[in-house]
Amino acid sequence: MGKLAYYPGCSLRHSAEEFDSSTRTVLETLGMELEEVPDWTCCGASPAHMTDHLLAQTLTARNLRQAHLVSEEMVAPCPACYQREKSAELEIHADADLRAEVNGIMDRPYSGEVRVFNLPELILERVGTETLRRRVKQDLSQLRVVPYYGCLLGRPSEVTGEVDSEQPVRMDQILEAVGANVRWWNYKTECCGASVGVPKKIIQQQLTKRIFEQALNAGADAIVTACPLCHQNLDMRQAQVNSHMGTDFHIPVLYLSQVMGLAMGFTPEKMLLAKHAVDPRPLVRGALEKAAEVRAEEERKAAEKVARAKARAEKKAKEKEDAEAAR
Amino acid sequence: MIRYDPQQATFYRDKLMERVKEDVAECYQCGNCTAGCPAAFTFDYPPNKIMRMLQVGMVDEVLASKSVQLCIQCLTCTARCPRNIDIAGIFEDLKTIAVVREMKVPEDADKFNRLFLQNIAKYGRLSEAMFLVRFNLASRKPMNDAGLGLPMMSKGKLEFLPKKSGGADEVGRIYKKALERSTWEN
Amino acid sequence: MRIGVFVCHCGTNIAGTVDSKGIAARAAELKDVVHTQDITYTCSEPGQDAIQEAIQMKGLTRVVVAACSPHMHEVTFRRCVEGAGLNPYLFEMANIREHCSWIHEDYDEATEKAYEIIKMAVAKVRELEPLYANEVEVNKDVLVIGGGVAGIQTALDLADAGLQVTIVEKETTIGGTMAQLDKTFPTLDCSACILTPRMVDCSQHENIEIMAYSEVERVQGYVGNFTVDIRRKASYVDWEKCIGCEICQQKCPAKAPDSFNEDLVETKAIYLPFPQAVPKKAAIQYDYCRWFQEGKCKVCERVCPADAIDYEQEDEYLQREFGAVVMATGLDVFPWEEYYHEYGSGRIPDVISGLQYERMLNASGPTGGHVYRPSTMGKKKEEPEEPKTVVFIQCVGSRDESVGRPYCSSVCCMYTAKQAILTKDHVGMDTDIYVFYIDIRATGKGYEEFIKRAQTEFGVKYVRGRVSKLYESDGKVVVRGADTLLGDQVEVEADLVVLASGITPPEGSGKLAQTINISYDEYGFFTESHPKLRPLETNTAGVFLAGACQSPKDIPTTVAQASGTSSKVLGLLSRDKLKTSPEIAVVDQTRCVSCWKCIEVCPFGAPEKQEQRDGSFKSHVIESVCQGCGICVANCPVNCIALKGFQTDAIIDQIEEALLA
Amino acid sequence: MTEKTETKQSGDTASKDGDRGIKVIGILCNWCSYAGADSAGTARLKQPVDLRIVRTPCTGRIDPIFALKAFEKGADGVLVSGCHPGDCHYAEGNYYARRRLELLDRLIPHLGIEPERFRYTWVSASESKRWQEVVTEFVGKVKQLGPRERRAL
Repeated sequence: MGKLAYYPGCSLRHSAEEFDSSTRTVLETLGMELEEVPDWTCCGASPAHMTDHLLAQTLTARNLRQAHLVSEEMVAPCPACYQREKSAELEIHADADLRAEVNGIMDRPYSGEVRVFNLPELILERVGTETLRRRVKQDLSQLRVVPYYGCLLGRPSEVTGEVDSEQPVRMDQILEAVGANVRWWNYKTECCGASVGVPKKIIQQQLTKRIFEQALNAGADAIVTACPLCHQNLDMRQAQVNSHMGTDFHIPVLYLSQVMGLAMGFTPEKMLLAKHAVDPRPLVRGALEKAAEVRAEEERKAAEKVARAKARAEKKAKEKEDAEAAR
Repeated sequence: MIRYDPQQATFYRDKLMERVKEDVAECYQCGNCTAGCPAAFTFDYPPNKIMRMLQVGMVDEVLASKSVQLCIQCLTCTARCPRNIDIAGIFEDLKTIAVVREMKVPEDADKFNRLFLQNIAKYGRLSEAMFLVRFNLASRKPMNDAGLGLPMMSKGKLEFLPKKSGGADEVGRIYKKALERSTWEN
Repeated sequence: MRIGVFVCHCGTNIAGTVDSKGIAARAAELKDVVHTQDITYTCSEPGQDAIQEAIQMKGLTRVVVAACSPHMHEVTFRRCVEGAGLNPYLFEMANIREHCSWIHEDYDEATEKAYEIIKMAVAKVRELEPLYANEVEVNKDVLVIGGGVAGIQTALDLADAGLQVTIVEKETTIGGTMAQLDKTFPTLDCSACILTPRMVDCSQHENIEIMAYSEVERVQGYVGNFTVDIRRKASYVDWEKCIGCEICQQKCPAKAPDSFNEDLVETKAIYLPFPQAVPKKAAIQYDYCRWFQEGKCKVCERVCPADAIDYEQEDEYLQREFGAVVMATGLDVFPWEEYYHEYGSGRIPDVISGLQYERMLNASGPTGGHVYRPSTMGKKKEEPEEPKTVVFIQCVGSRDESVGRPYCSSVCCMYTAKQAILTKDHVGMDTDIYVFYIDIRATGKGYEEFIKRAQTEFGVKYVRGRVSKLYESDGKVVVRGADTLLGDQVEVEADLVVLASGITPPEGSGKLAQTINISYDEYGFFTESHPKLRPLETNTAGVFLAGACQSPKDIPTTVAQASGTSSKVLGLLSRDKLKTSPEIAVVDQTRCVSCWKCIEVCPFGAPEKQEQRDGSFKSHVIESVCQGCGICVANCPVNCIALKGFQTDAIIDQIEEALLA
Repeated sequence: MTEKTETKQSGDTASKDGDRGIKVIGILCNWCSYAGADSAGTARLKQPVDLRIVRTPCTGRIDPIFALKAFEKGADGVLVSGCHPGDCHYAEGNYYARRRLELLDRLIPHLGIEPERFRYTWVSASESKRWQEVVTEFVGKVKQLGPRERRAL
């Protein structure tokens, strides 16, 4: 498997460093060679897009050009960056004039072709659920989670490649493969409002509240996401929501990569669970212990069964002997 | 009393056709975009009404609306539109037009975007802390969103002395050139 | 040779973009053309008179009419020239409307093209020879495919008129979708009370044979003489013996899906769909029968008083002859679970389809006409709950291009209003009912009035807007929609949500259409020959359409169309012999090399080996069998087969003419 | 006005504008594609003016000679269209057609004719939009290639 260009994007450098490190750890453990895109810069995010199309496409094209120095495949764990880079790549390829314009205002032109992956996409295509199952070291069967895709991992299917943008499945498949207890809910893709978190926080407080309610309704103890913006919104702002809405949510929000890491045997410390506002460690520890108990219980039952069978056999044998002796 | 403006209507319909390859005439006002919009309750006009206004040529009213600026580009409307219209795409296009026309837009949206872009034009990457502070000062709400800032700081997630990325200067040049080129007519 | 050319204005349809007068004049210059004339409406009586007059006065021996498509009026004009004593096959149409004036804007360009089309037609008409139709015996039995209300109506009409009718129905009973319904709009009279007597009439009618649990496998032949292969599916019950006592169903230990009740409940592996079934015979669902799956059980065999169970039974193949075929295959409900994931993909129990709700409302349905929340049904201890708030969502699988269904299903607005009214009637007037709609389509007799009753008399709240999302919250279904008239988002916490799922053709419609060689659209609805001139016929002579298999229809329209179709069939079969088209293949035996390629390729078995005086064998095409496709012509290595009306010369001349300067 | 001046005029426009020089022959089956072209007309779907349609009962009737003759006589493009495979009014006519047209397709380049100048496709009676697209696209391609220099095959 060749080298892979890695585009962290601004959030993963600081506000989502745990997403960054857990992702690198997991991907490398799964045998992928990552190289950070040299001198990568911001994808422009929504502000660029809402200001000028050419600007937006050029800011992304620059990163694709840089990535191309390393590899023809690039993974962008942040779904927002992924959306920008992927759709720019698609558009620049479809539209020669745009490519010319874009190259017109960059220092050096971008002529290559780079396939952009989001995290779930990459894992399913390059690793696959079978391998994941084999890599499981810790039993997460007692960790009840709902996968939260947010806006940009599913929509639009022409970009993300999810079969249905309304019911994306990639995270579900990965989480099931690593043995977590995945609950179905019909709220996978309802927006949390993160992308306007800063200028209009009122918006997302309404939206996140619903997401927490739905998660509990689905019988989940934690929400799993692969988006730093959603995470910031659901985790860092959970206290805010509680104070504004008079609610009392305490729902850990885990990154997909963190859950994978835990399943693959890494410690909560290594997965930087401590970085979260709503501390997931008690929940995780609890789940692991419960799983151990359940397993022990099963083993005990199994052992008893064997013992009983053995006893029965001996009894039979003895009766036989006695009978013979009598004769 | 609303006056229909057929010229504006046709003019902007054609614009959209070439800019985002979408036809507002396709909209049959089912309201699904409004129904699913997570931000609509902060809008002055619901999305389906924006579509209607475009159909009849109330383009200026639309460009001046909060709705356009407060759209959060979650693509829910686009994904669920029974007529397969990329409504989010249309909203995005409207925002860029507002910028080019240097219109006074509500909700500091322009400020937010400008500061954001200036920030990356300077450092190449977004320095979240620096940006937060700048925006709050600019919008005269110094403690705005402290609710986010504080926990982040306590978790050591904010960096206050931004480092320049190697690509910063090029980004600066791109920013300049792009904005010189962009006009409402293309 | 004396050719007459008549150029139509078709009002402004043609003359609007084509200089009909000018090209008529220019056509006079063409070789052999002795008369040209432009006419405002060629197909009108004065128009046809003018043609006939010209034929007689100018002694025309060939006629070209430049007007609309031959599919539109070729027959009309052939009759017209025949009326003037000219052989109808010495006539050619130049299509300057559909293929020219309607698709071009530039007057000069269109005019020039129209003129060239006429030149091509003249070139072809020169090559034509007089042809004489022959006649074939007609089989007067009729095959009706599908035993729903459309098939039943057609069958009864035809049978009463004295024809032998065979109904082939894929289910074990006739009745179709209408048998599942509770009441019918706008009169609210009971569906069963209308339908079941008609079903019984069918079973008792001396001229009707019902072949239930059967499917059409293959159709050969042509109008008046179809040969049809029918497969009688194994029911594992000897229907000669079965008395429909239902004991087997009562005693059967194996549960199985109940498609008649839209899977609201389960039935048994051996089942009868419903008490009024016709024929009232039991059948075993193989995949769910313990005997077939686990090799033990045989309870039904033991309890059957008629000794009718037959585990050894196999599919039975029969071949039958018919003179005409009526397609009445009806509809399926749009499979919303596969497409509307924002509505929960079928995983939210209290979100059901309109037809499921219909079963629930039905007094002979699984709940005995009680309306319950599915989430509270089938639980041991608690009583099932009645809904207090019911939300109906219109246009699910209709007018929705994002699920590939741009068309209106035409019945949903009305059946939703009906179901809303019935809910008030069954559950109580205090029930809160909301109907989310985009537009209300109530075009039938008494329909708009019916909607008004729902809104006023029954206080059903109509909300103009679509629903974007459904999700569960504290035992309710949250309906997130829009009220576009208020210009705002609205949310309703519902106990039950009923989706007005649209109409789609039954699975396999496309495949069936292919077996019968009729055309169908991208959705699988069968295509009529012409929407206004021949709405009940298909492009395949002798095959007709009735009901929703052609397009979504409600019951009144379906029944009316079915009777219309019957009269078409009667018209066809009222003759003992049928004229067949003389535009068929003919072999020049002097040049035939007896390679039998023609016999090999002909789909109809028209060519045969014919013994010659010298004892040798040459190919010969049986006129009554040949359908005139010309496949043999193109495949004959020595070009000794000609297709009358489409001879190679005639075609080549057209091409050459088109390419001359 | 007499025929001469008329054709001369169109000759002039031809010299002005290359488009008018193009001649494309369409050979259509009666049941699907001809009907499809009809419904396109009924729907007023605008199309390039350069196509001349010849109607045959079935694509199975179409002899490759028709196309070759057309090219020999100076056609700039030949478009053959029939029912979708499986939908043939005569059950299997279009299967035989497909085989022959495949061969023809491969033969065309060897005759010194650009492959883009020949196309066979399937359009059903209900696919008016598709017909419009097929015609517009094909004629467009041929226009790009321009008039074919007339020479015997």
